[in-house]
Amino acid sequence: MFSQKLVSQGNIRLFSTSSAAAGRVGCSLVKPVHHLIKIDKNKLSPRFPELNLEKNDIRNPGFRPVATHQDRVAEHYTNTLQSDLLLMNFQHNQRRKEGLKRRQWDGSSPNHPSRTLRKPKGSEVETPDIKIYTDKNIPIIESITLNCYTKLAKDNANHAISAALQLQQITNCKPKPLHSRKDVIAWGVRRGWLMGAKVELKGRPLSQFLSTLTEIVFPRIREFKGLSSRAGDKTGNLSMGLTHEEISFFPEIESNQDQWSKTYGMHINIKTTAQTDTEARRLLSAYGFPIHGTERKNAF
Amino acid sequence: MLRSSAKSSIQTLSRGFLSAEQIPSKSGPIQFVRGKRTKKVSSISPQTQKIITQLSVLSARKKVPRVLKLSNEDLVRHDAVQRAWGVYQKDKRIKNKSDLAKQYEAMNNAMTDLKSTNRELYDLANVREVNKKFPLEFRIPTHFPPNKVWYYDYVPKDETKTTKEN
Amino acid sequence: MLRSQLLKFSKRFMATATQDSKKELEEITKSWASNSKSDSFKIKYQQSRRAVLNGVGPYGPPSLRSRRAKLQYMSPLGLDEAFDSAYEILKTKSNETYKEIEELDTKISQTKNVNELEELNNLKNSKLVQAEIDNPEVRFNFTYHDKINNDSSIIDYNEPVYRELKKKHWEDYSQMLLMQRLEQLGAIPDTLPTLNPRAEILVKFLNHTTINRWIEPGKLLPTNATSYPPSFKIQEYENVDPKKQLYTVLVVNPDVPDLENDSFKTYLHWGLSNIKLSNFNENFIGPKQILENKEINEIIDYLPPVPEKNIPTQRFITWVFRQPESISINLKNRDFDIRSFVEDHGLDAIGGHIWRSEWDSSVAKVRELYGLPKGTVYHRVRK
Amino acid sequence: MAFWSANRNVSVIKSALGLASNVFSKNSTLSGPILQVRTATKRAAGSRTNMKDSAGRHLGPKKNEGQQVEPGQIIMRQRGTKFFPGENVGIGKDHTIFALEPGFVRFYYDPFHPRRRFVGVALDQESRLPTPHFAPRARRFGYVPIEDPKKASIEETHLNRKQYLAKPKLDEDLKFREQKRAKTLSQYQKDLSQIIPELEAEQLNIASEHLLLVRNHLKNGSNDTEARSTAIAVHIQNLKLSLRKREINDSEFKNSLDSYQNLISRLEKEVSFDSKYNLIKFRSEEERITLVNELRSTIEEVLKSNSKDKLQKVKDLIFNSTVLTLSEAVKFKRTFAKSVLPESIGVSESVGKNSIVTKRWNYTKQRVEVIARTKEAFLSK
Repeated sequence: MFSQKLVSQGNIRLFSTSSAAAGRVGCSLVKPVHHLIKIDKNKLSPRFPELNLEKNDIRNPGFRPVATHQDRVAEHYTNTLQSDLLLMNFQHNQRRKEGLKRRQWDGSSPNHPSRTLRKPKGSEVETPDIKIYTDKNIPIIESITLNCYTKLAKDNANHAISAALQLQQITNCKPKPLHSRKDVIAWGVRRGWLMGAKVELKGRPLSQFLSTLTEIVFPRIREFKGLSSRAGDKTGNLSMGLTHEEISFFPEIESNQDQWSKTYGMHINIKTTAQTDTEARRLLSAYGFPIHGTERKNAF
Repeated sequence: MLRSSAKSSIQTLSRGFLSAEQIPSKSGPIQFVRGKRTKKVSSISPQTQKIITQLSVLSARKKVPRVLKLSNEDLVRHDAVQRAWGVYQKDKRIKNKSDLAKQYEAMNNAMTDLKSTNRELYDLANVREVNKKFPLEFRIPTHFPPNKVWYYDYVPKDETKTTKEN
Repeated sequence: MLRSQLLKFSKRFMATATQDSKKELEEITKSWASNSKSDSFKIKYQQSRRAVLNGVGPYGPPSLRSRRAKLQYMSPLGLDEAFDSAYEILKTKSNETYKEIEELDTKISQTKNVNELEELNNLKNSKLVQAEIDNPEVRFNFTYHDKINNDSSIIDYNEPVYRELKKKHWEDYSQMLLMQRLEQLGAIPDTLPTLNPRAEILVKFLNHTTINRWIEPGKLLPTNATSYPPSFKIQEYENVDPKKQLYTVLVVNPDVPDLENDSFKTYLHWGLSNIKLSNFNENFIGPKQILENKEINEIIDYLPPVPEKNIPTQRFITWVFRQPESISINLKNRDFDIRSFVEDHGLDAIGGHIWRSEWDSSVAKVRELYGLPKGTVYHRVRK
Repeated sequence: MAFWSANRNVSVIKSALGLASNVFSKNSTLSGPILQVRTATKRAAGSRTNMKDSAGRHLGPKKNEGQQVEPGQIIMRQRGTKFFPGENVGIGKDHTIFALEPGFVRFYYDPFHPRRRFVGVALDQESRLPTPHFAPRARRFGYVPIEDPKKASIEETHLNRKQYLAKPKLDEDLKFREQKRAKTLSQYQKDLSQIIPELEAEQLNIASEHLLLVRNHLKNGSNDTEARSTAIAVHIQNLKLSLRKREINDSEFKNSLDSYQNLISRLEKEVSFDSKYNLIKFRSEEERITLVNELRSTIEEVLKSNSKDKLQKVKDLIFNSTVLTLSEAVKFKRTFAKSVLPESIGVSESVGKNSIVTKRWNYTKQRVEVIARTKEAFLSK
């Protein structure tokens, strides 16, 4: 009633901060400046002065201590693996190997110039060149992404929360939510449903996870064969899966098993800077990843 | 002991969540007895309670440590330590890089020499071994040695056999 | 919880272990190699120096005021040990750099090519910065002392390292603020096309006792505050020779009504040339310096802001230039084309400042003081 | 925030707060997704969407290139920004473009926004838009001077409401300040005539004005040289201005400048300020320090005496002193005018009739210490 009265009088007070709602036009014109100095408005504002300090200043609330403990996995890489990998990947007089690239049309049609180029031969997508191996591009594990998508979450979103917690317990990193990307009638899943969680590991958490995985989890999996020699995306990124039973071998889960009545399997995607899967597997074998099967003949 | 309703509700809330109907009404004061549970049996199912616990574990609240208050002198000292750590790491990185560059150069030179002296040996040395891997026994060094330091009588498994069996 | 207990324990332990406060009296054994080179590389106040180099003793840090706060203060555990080894690392690094500088010096003495020499000098300058920038004493001096009205025995801007630190400090706030205001108030295309700031310009009106502070760029000042000429501080950050370099200062007002063209024209309110700064510390150009320094040439005498009633706010832009040679012209007419003046004399704009002024009740007094005619009054409504 | 914002989780939170009954136990029995099925309930009867059209919105340019416009005239009506507002035009909430200045309409492209078309108003017929980026802006003044002197003076004295209301108070403050200034000035003249009796009346005037200005600057926190040089600069500027106004001629200017400089150098030798900014005969720093030391010994003597109001006496000595600088006065107050003296004085061995027990927390030993003090330690007793 009160609001009706206001409207009838034409005294509508708008509290929205957006200019469109305040009766102004939605037209933004950024005027070009006459100088080359970049202006950081946060620094000119008197609010939150401690956030303007450098990130490695202890007074900044975003400060994180960098080296809290020894990282034996990273040290193993720099002390031993790097030079070994350089030696193993080395080939004298190596040439840069062109990847598969899109091809020109033959020009038989007048529409060819404006058409997108033909697909490469033998592949749907372009593949990168294989560059010469030097001391500058020794393969390294860049990151590991743990992807925990659980089917159970479609009926009960609580499973997604549990899955996220499981990831956090294992990795000690904050997971991100995973939503289904589109409607899949066959799975009974709608777009936007919370279906699980994922976490990308880098640096110390990566080392920690890697050593737990290879030293504690893998040895306890019964009849574990290891990574397949045929797995990978051809550009040096490998992936494998752990079932929900195998998850319980992680010490963080195992020590608290009565709390974990239900565990969730996950995908482990390992992103390396290796140029081919073979080299990526070679790199992983150094960390104690068992690898089964033989390499493809035309792996190189 | 009589307390105002607002205060007592805070005291009971601190033990856990209350359902809407259980939050004491503002009308009359209630008696608070220390140690006595004032709420009835929770209507939250154990499943929901579990999810609440899980969400609270996931949330960042209370996990952010308080900012250390350092004196001016200690701030400068702390800054010096961080700078020194940066310098030390940078030196290490530079040395590592130069070592690798040297190794690469040496390998390249050796192979060039070999090519000019003995072509056959060179070809053998330059074969790309696709299946070459680190042995499974290769370990990331640990702080403490294993119970048995070295397996002198170790015989590696024949990989080809196992794959055939599979 | 555990941490606080540990701290308490360690404190108690410390108190008993150093009852005779040996640590407090302990001599400062640490010192940077360059400490002898300049006094400003040392912390002046001995207690602070001891606290930074030897660690905060049982009597607490000298930077805290009250006795209670001092006694309650607790250094983080392990900082002392870490600092000792960190100091060693930084010191050796600095010594290495000083050795490189020595080699550079011999090279400089042998070179005769001017371009090469300049390059080497710049390299030496950067090495001098690199050698000292991690020195905890230098950092302490710079962080906790007045950076504008600096005491040259604590912050000495003749040392490249302090100039570098101040430059960063300036870029972090004042430079951005100035450029933002120049752009927002349209000073940049209206007077000069652009500005590449390389020096900090600070402006102050000494005559007025209530505004006796550095003026924030873009501030609206009352006319009685600006009735006598302003004073400047020109803080150079580039490696110029202060003994040779000459500067020009122009105060222009691009908002003088031009009724003939129904537009605005630019007035030169004050012009000084051939200003010399003896060094990087003594760079204040106040009434004393102008009276005593006979080399300074007044291009035109000071005309204070006397805006007329009902015209828009006027901008007063102070431009500071490096001049390639001495300028000894005197102007009579205030109508001024700053662009052609800058081009004619080959001036290089290194910094600027802006303040604004509008009509207020004291305009009449200032006009009377300067013997100016009564100002025109305009209609309140713009047509 | 982002994590658990899924719609379905609202129910989780609700149930957590006990607002909804147990949702999940019910839901968990559902085997698949809930699919909405739409059934036909009405026979098809032609589409309702055809046969309706609104009147034209009269969009498009209202002024063409080169056409003259007055402020407020509409140049363009459009949906969305088909044309962007350029120089001297504004844009309404329905993207209508209108003129802000009188001039000539220009349609143009701007190199900073290569994909946009602009409409602007050029101030004169010859100029083209956009004006070059680094060129000074073309601005119209637009204000008209009031010719009638009567009307002009009325306009000049016009105050807005805020100024009008504040004026009496400001005038009163000004009057008060001027009275105070006149009082100090006359005091300075009196003092100065006693210190340097041979000064003439005009010189006395100039000197006291100068010293007053110096005093104001010193009180404001300027250092000594800065304060003096500013006062000198102000005087010289005033002389120059009276020369410019032809109130004095060149020779008079030179004479008065010389006599002024002589006067200043004399003042610097013969007059100085005490700590209360009163004028006194020149006193060097060494002399001041001996006076400070004398004061210290008098205070110590007072402290030794047994008089009851010694605390007040010490305080008076410090506050009325004209030799102590502000920081020295604070230091003196902290050392001598404390109600309890430091523990170097008056700690008694045993707790008895003549001693007073004080307690204090020892941070290093983490316990309360009990200390007996004699009555000497308390200035107020």
